[in-house]
Amino acid sequence: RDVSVFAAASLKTALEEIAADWRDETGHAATLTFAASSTIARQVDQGAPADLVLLASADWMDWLAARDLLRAGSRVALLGNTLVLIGSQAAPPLDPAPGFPLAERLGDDFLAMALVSAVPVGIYGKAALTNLGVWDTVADHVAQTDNARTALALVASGEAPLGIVYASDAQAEPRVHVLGRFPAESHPTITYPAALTVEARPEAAAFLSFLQSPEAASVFRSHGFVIHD
Amino acid sequence: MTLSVRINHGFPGFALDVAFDAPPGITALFGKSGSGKTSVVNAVAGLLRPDAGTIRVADRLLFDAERRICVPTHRRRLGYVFQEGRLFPHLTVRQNLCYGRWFAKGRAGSDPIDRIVELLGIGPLLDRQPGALSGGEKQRVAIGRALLSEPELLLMDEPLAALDSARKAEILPYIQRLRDETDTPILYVSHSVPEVARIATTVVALEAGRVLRSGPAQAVLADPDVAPALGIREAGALLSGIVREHAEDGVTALAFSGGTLYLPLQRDPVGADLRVRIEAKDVLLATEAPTGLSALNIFPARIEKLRQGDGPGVLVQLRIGTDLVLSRVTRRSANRMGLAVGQSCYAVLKTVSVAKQDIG
Amino acid sequence: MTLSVRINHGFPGFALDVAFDAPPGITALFGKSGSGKTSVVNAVAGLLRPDAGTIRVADRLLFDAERRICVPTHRRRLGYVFQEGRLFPHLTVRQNLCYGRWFAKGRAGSDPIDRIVELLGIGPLLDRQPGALSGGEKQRVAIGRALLSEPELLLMDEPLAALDSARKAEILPYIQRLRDETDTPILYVSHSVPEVARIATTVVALEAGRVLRSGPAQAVLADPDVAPALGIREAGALLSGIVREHAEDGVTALAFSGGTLYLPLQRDPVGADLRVRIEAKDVLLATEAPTGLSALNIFPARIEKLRQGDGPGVLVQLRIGTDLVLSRVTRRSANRMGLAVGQSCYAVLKTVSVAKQDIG
Amino acid sequence: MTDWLGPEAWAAVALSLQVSFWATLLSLPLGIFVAYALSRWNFPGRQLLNGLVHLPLILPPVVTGYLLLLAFGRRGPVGSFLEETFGFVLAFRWTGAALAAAVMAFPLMVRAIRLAIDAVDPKLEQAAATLGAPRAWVFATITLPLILPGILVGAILAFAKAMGEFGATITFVSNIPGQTQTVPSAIYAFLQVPGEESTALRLVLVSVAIAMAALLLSEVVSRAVARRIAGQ
Amino acid sequence: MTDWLGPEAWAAVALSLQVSFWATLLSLPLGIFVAYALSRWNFPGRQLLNGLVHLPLILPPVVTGYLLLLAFGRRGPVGSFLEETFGFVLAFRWTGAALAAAVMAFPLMVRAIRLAIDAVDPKLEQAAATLGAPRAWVFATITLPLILPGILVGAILAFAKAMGEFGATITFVSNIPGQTQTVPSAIYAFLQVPGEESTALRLVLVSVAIAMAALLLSEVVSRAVARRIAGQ
Ligand SMILES: Nc1ncnc2c1ncn2[C@@H]1O[C@H](COP(=O)(O)OP(=O)(O)OP(=O)(O)O)[C@@H](O)[C@H]1O
Ligand SMILES: Nc1ncnc2c1ncn2[C@@H]1O[C@H](COP(=O)(O)OP(=O)(O)OP(=O)(O)O)[C@@H](O)[C@H]1O
Ligand code: MOO
Ligand SMILES: [Mg+2]
Ligand SMILES: [Mg+2]
Repeated sequence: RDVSVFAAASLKTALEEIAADWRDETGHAATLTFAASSTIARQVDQGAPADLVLLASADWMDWLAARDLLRAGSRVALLGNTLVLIGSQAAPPLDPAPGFPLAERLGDDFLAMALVSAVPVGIYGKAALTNLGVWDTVADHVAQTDNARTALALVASGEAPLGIVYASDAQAEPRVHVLGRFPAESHPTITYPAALTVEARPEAAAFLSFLQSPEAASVFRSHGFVIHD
Repeated sequence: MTLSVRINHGFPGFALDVAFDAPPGITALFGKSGSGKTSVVNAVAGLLRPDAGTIRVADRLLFDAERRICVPTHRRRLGYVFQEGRLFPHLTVRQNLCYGRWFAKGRAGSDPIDRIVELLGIGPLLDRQPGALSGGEKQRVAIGRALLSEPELLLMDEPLAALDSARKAEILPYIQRLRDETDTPILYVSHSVPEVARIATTVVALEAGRVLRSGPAQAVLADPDVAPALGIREAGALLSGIVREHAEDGVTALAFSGGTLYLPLQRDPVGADLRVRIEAKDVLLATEAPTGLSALNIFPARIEKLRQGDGPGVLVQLRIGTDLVLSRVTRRSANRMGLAVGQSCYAVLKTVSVAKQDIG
Repeated sequence: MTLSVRINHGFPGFALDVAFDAPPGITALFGKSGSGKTSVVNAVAGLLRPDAGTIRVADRLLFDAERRICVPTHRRRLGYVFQEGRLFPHLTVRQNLCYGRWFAKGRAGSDPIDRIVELLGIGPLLDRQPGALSGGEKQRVAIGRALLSEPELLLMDEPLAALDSARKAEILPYIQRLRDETDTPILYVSHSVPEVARIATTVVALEAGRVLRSGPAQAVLADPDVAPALGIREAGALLSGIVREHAEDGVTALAFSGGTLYLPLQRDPVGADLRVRIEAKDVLLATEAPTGLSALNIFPARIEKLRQGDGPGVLVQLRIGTDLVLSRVTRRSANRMGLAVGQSCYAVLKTVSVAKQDIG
Repeated sequence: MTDWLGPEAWAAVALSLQVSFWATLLSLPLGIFVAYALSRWNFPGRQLLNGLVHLPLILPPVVTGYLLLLAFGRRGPVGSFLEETFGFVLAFRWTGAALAAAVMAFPLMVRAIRLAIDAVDPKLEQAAATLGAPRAWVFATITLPLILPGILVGAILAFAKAMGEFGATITFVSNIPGQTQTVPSAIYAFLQVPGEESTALRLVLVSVAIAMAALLLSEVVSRAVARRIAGQ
Repeated sequence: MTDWLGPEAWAAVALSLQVSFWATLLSLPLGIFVAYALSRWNFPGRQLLNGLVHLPLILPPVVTGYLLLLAFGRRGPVGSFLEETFGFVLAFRWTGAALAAAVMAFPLMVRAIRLAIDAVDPKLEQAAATLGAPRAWVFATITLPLILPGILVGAILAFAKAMGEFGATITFVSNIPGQTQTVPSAIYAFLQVPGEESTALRLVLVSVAIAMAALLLSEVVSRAVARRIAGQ
């Protein structure tokens, strides 16, 4: 049987590329299953056939750890990401800084974000805006979507003039423009934790190591992710 | 107004090819089960679109296959009593009755609803739903519904088949009044010869989708050659006369071309025209004037036509005055009495054998 | 086998309260529209669950309200011809006909399907769907379906109302044969007095949900006091006799208690029992023996009972031999002839006035 | 009660009721019309219309939401037309949520009504025509009352579906608390956060209770109507 | 063709067909039974059963999926029972996807069939009983043929819904390529990746084509049946 990897949906392209490389190198194949982090966590809890999980949220990884579903010591903070403010047209840059004029830019329009209380990118975004002291001015003008992709689509299609997404997402969508990057200290560190499950087979550990290899790192970087050291 | 029908239609396994005119009054469509009566009525109503032909009422063209004219049903201004009721199940009896009145507004006023309700004996049912009615009650409501829509053309498909004879006897005069007081053509399907004979102005006999014979009721019914088509046992001719007197002991005297005919008491006023059906089997023949007989009606007559069928009987056409009457006697009697065309004899007719339902 | 019915049931606005026994043979349920006939039949079939009472066939208890017994319809082993056909629309005529045979397996064999198909004239329809049948054709198929299920109890709700008289005349003898050759009780609803008189062994007259009169047909029909309930104009008594001879000229001689009655040719073999209905309106009275009359049947008689209603007629019960016959004459005639109970006279009866459908 | 669920969740319940009610009510006439057309008329494009009506059932809801966004968004052809002509905005408004719910529920509504229409005996409609009733009148007085139970079923199915619709709604109008955050969006949000299952569960209970009440009501009403039609 | 869509997408199409087919076929008998019971029997708990059947329609699909996961997962009470007793696993298998699809489609199927049963004239069933047919036989020979169009409609609705079902499926059995990745899950996955919209679009087209073909077929068949019943 192949190594079974359950991963957050936003990692799809990058992981597929790396899995292909891994197979070329070792002859082992990996089955990649993508879903929301919460879904993955619950499914692993219910006995999903996963050897390796890769989530977009530390909270859900903690949740799994608390249930003794992860192999002790296998957890790594594999990736990081950065938050960017995007715009639908080649609008003048707007650098997120304390008190920056986000509300003025929005006017009656909406700021697209993922669910600010549920989806990691939304949670980080809200934290950043709060930190910068502008959340209250825009709170009523946030259109929350169920995942980052939809937020991106809202901006790309022009429905929302501005949005907050991961840099990795923004990079892949040619119809949006990065207007500014959020300072790393404006929000908790963004991490994509990875870990082996208690039932993981040996090849899974090998794949996890491969994910941490420089080769994989360059692929991740090329898709806009940040590698923690 | 005359309804004129010339249509062709093919069902798988059955071909309809009829042409007839229905003048004002009642045109009876008569024929065996499956002979095409309902199909003709449906075509007139616009529920069946014939393959070819035309249908017109007076100068209104209702259907013309060639010119691709087909007036939709709701604009044909007709009333249709269906063979199977077709009451609206979700409406009360009253609402069913009134359904057509809405569209009849502006047409010649007809009887008020109360009168028809009373006539049909459906007063106690007005607030019920059709689902809670008996078979005959349903049919009565269906009749009322059609009558109340004030149609210019009335189609009735075996309207009285589900009713008992007492109720029939109450409703028939009403249909006759409709026939006499309006010029609405009425197309009337029935299996009952006495019923047809009583009310029909015109008779159209169908057989296997074709018209076997059609014409004025009086002429068709007095012809011994037509009798077999109607069912020989139900043969009988029509006499017309004028009411002369209502006697105290319950006998009405009717003056006709051959003298005075005594009938059970009639309601019609003195001076009114009355049509009486005399069944062939109720007319006795005598070679000499009978005496001491309970029959009140004995007339000198002349034999005009004799028709011997395959059965045991002989059908005799008699002329009494200028009227024609049929008598049916056994072959044995005919031989013993030596009946022959041109011979004079006496026709004996019991008063009570003129059944109430045959007077109208 | 005897069917015994004692039931009470309340509809809103209508109360059913009937008790009668239906011995082997045909029990005619007779009554006006809405008098409760269909409700009774439905109760027997198990389609209506009465509020109280019992229903049993021979020793089989079908229903007992108190003991909470209610045999489900499909185990009552009955055949039901509904007032409204109820053919299965998705099955062909043939499949409709055969539907009940499957469950009849093992019961006493009945007529093969071919015979019934021929009798009902539905051969050409076998492969059609009910949707493509005429009203009368549907009813014929419904009759066939019920007969072919080989029932131990047959319920027929106005089975012939939609049929023409020729077809009726073909089907009635079959029902009579069923009556005579099996001991299946048949509950037969009809509005037609001649039909009832012809085939019924027992008559149950209903009025507004109650039994007005019930008993053997011959006794009930010869009683002038019952006549108004049946419709006075349809009154008539039954004569039984033995076929003596079939003459070449189409006359059958029937020996009965009062002498020899001449009838139109019958098919029954010499020596067979035959029942004849003599309509009151077809019996003439004469105070002296008539001569030169076309009537073959003249019998000396004695007046047993006179009944004068509200109408113009007088109903006279006559004894001829040991049999009873009804005659209806006008009041005028009765007065003129001075009719009185005990008086001797002559009853004149035209041969052909014994209608084919009244013989059986 | 407010405590038990929290004000945000209550707002979601109120909004979901509003959205589902209007989605059902406003799509009903069109649903009846389309069902009638599909059942009784033969016109070119009948099958196409039929397919179109069923599309939201076949497509993953997200796709439907995305297509709605493309058409009815402020930049979409229909959306911009509506906004310019009538000043009527769907995107990011509760009206848009109602549109999404209506579209998603439409196939269920139409199919239910259509089945009911198919079951009406055309002979009754013919009888009404012989009494002089024009087609529209026949429809209003005969067909419509007879299919009332079917319409009720269709409406309640649509309402229930609208109460549960998530994918298309969040994709089309996002989740703006108080404006477009319906119960399912709120439930979804709670389910994404570890440990918030109990709040989600409470919301589930509330929406189930509402839908069940509606269901029971429709059941009672439609039985009563059916009994009335059968003649009590 | 394989090129046009890619092997993963084709696998999803094949799997979706398999899942939808079995989900529909296997739930049909139960659907007919439940519809009949709801339409014709009066038993305590009727309304409860009715509510239960409709639950998947009312709940957001994610919740239904979650509940399925809790009950039928390998650690869930039903799931572990099935596995231990029959060695039959639903969780994270295509069988589980079929279960999810069946559950989500069940209310649509039952309602369609129930409407058809409601429209059958009990007088015909009575007539069959007078001819000696026991209840089950009456059902098989009278009721069932008469509701065939309704059953077809129910089945096709269920099939269409199964083809489009996403939320419950991905929550219950996840999105494992070749095993549980149905067309909607695949579309979802492709939509998560910028630049893959065209693959997603192609998948949408394929699933629409399949569902439309099924729809058309059911339409043709059910019209033919209805015409047959009406007597050609
Ligand atoms: N479900 C019902 N609810 C209320 N009243 C009913 C119901 N069914 C029948 N009735 C009434 O009971 C009476 C008897 O009905 P039933 O059908 O037995 O009459 P019937 O003698 O068969 O009449 P017909 O000759 O017209 O068929 C009628 O007045 C009818 O209106
Ligand atoms: N849709 C149809 N398809 C095929 N044949 C049909 C169709 N409708 C009627 N027929 C046939 O046409 C013939 C005439 O039917 P119609 O209903 O006009 O007869 P009818 O004279 O009214 O008979 P009844 O007195 O029995 O009602 C019948 O043989 C019938 O079987
Ligand atoms: O069809 Mo859904 O899976 O209710 O949004
Ligand atoms: Mg007919
Ligand atoms: Mg009746």
